Amino acid sequence: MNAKEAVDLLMDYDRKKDILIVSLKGELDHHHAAEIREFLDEKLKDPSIRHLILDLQSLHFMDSSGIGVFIGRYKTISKRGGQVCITNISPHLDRMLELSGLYRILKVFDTVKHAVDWIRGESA
Amino acid sequence: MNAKEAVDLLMDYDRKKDILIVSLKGELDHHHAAEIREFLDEKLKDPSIRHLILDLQSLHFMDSSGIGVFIGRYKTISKRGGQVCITNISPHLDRMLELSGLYRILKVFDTVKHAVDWIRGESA
Amino acid sequence: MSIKNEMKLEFLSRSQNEAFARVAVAAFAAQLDPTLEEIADIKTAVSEAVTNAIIHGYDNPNEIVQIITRISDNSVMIEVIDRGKGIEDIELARQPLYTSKPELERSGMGFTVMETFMDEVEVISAPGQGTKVRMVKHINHDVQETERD
Amino acid sequence: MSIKNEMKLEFLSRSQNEAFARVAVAAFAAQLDPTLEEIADIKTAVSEAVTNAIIHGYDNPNEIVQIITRISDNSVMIEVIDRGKGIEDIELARQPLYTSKPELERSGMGFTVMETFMDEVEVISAPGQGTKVRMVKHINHDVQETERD
Ligand SMILES: Nc1ncnc2c1ncn2[C@@H]1O[C@H](COP(=O)(O)OP(=O)(O)O)[C@@H](O)[C@H]1O
Ligand SMILES: Nc1ncnc2c1ncn2[C@@H]1O[C@H](COP(=O)(O)OP(=O)(O)O)[C@@H](O)[C@H]1O
Repeated sequence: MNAKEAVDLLMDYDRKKDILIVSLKGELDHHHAAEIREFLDEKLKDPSIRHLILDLQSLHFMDSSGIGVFIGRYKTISKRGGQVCITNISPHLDRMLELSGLYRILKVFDTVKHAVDWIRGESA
Repeated sequence: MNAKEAVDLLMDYDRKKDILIVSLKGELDHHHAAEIREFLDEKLKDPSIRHLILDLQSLHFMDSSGIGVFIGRYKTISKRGGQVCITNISPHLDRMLELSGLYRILKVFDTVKHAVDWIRGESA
Repeated sequence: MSIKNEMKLEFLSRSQNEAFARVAVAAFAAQLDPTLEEIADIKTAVSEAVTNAIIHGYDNPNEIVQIITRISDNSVMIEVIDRGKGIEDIELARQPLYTSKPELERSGMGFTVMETFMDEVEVISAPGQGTKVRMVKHINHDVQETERD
Repeated sequence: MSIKNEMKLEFLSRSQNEAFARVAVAAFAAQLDPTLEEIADIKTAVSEAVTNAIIHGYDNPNEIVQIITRISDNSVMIEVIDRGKGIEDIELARQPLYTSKPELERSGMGFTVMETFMDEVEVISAPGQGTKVRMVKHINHDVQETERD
């Protein structure tokens, strides 16, 4: 890792049938919000994606810009009747998400696997 | 580790007969030079210490203030007919030490053990 | 508050400076020996205030954002200042979920985050003159000693 | 040099600010995506110049040290400025091993370190007026790509 990567945002994704799993690494602030928004919206153009899991295990920093990004994607997904889950939340992020009322619309799980299992159960 | 420790200087020491082994952790700049100087000079008051090994494995930063500290302690030790060795040097530190001409007076070893063995050999 | 140390920072109103600003303030506040949690709180609050100066205060990336940081024995005071648009109705602006830029997907939670993560938040602003957000965080050394490993 | 970004930093002439200064400049220069080695070079040079301002430029801890940093496409320019004593004989001061403060165990290697770790070092100083050290480091992105893992 070099010095810039420490404050950059990196995105990784995986696909499990109709679930898109995106893991965010690094720092999510206003500067990086546009990047992640474009990345997610590009992927979500594919109408066969119904659910979104955001894995935040390696997200070391997030400010309220992240909340805006999550709410925006929630709107897209909920129009398709899908679910948005977030996983692996640090205590600091937990306070931020609690504060924002996001827990009323997003589902939270310890691990990506738990989130996948829950979505499967719901849509079964 | 908290945020301050990352830029602090921590000292650890060990004694093997007439050899004092001091390992430096953190950052050695002008701000910390006084601290390490006092620490070493306090220990070197004990006249039964003849040799000094400075282990720099966990020294993440050093500027030319460190050179002054090393030269000062070299003067004390060489008056006693002892040796000053430094061990576990990073490439960045190596350039700094090379530059300063310190390699003409200090002995350099990969590990503390090699330094101890060499001192034993010399004084045998 | 007897001041122990002080710094002033000025940088251009560009989003890539948000990370720089929070790292710089955190590095300065580190002198108070805060916990990692306290550092995260400070970084987040600074990020909110600096972002606001850049996107709400100014409309171009060539203006100056200023940060003043003062350290006393057990607290850090941070001022984030812009000479931009200013805020018409400060009370409204501080309401949770209020944002004047929903089109940018702003959540309107910036001031709420600052208020939650810092001990004091004061907003001084006038339309056409700019905005100063003054925040204070107490660093509680007693609690720290036991909490830290 | 077309400037891409710029910041200005001011802090009190106290030794505990040496670490803050180098971390802040490194965080700003990080926008150029330097290697860890390049970041270490910059931190070391900044540490030397800031230490000099604090111990040689001033004789008390309540004066102001200023740092200006400018980034262009592939280089960073750093100025470390004090309004202190100034340097009588700049050529002598820059000689390796020359120090006016041997009693503080200074090694006289500060300027030599700056010259070795940076690509350009310019010293502007006048007795009674203060000192400005301007340093430039080129960040070579071509070399980096292959060196980095
Ligand atoms: N520095 C500023 N200059 C001008 N207006 C501001 C500034 N900071 C905040 N505001 C106003 O206050 C509102 C609420 O701010 P905030 O709670 O941070 O939410 P958000 O940034 O998500 O809009 C902003 O939408 C803006 O109208
Ligand atoms: N900012 C400054 N103000 C006044 N004098 C300075 C300044 N920087 C350097 N000098 C002079 O130049 C000399 C050499 O500096 P340097 O090479 O950094 O070595 P050192 O700091 O170890 O003395 C110093 O001893 C001092 O006399």
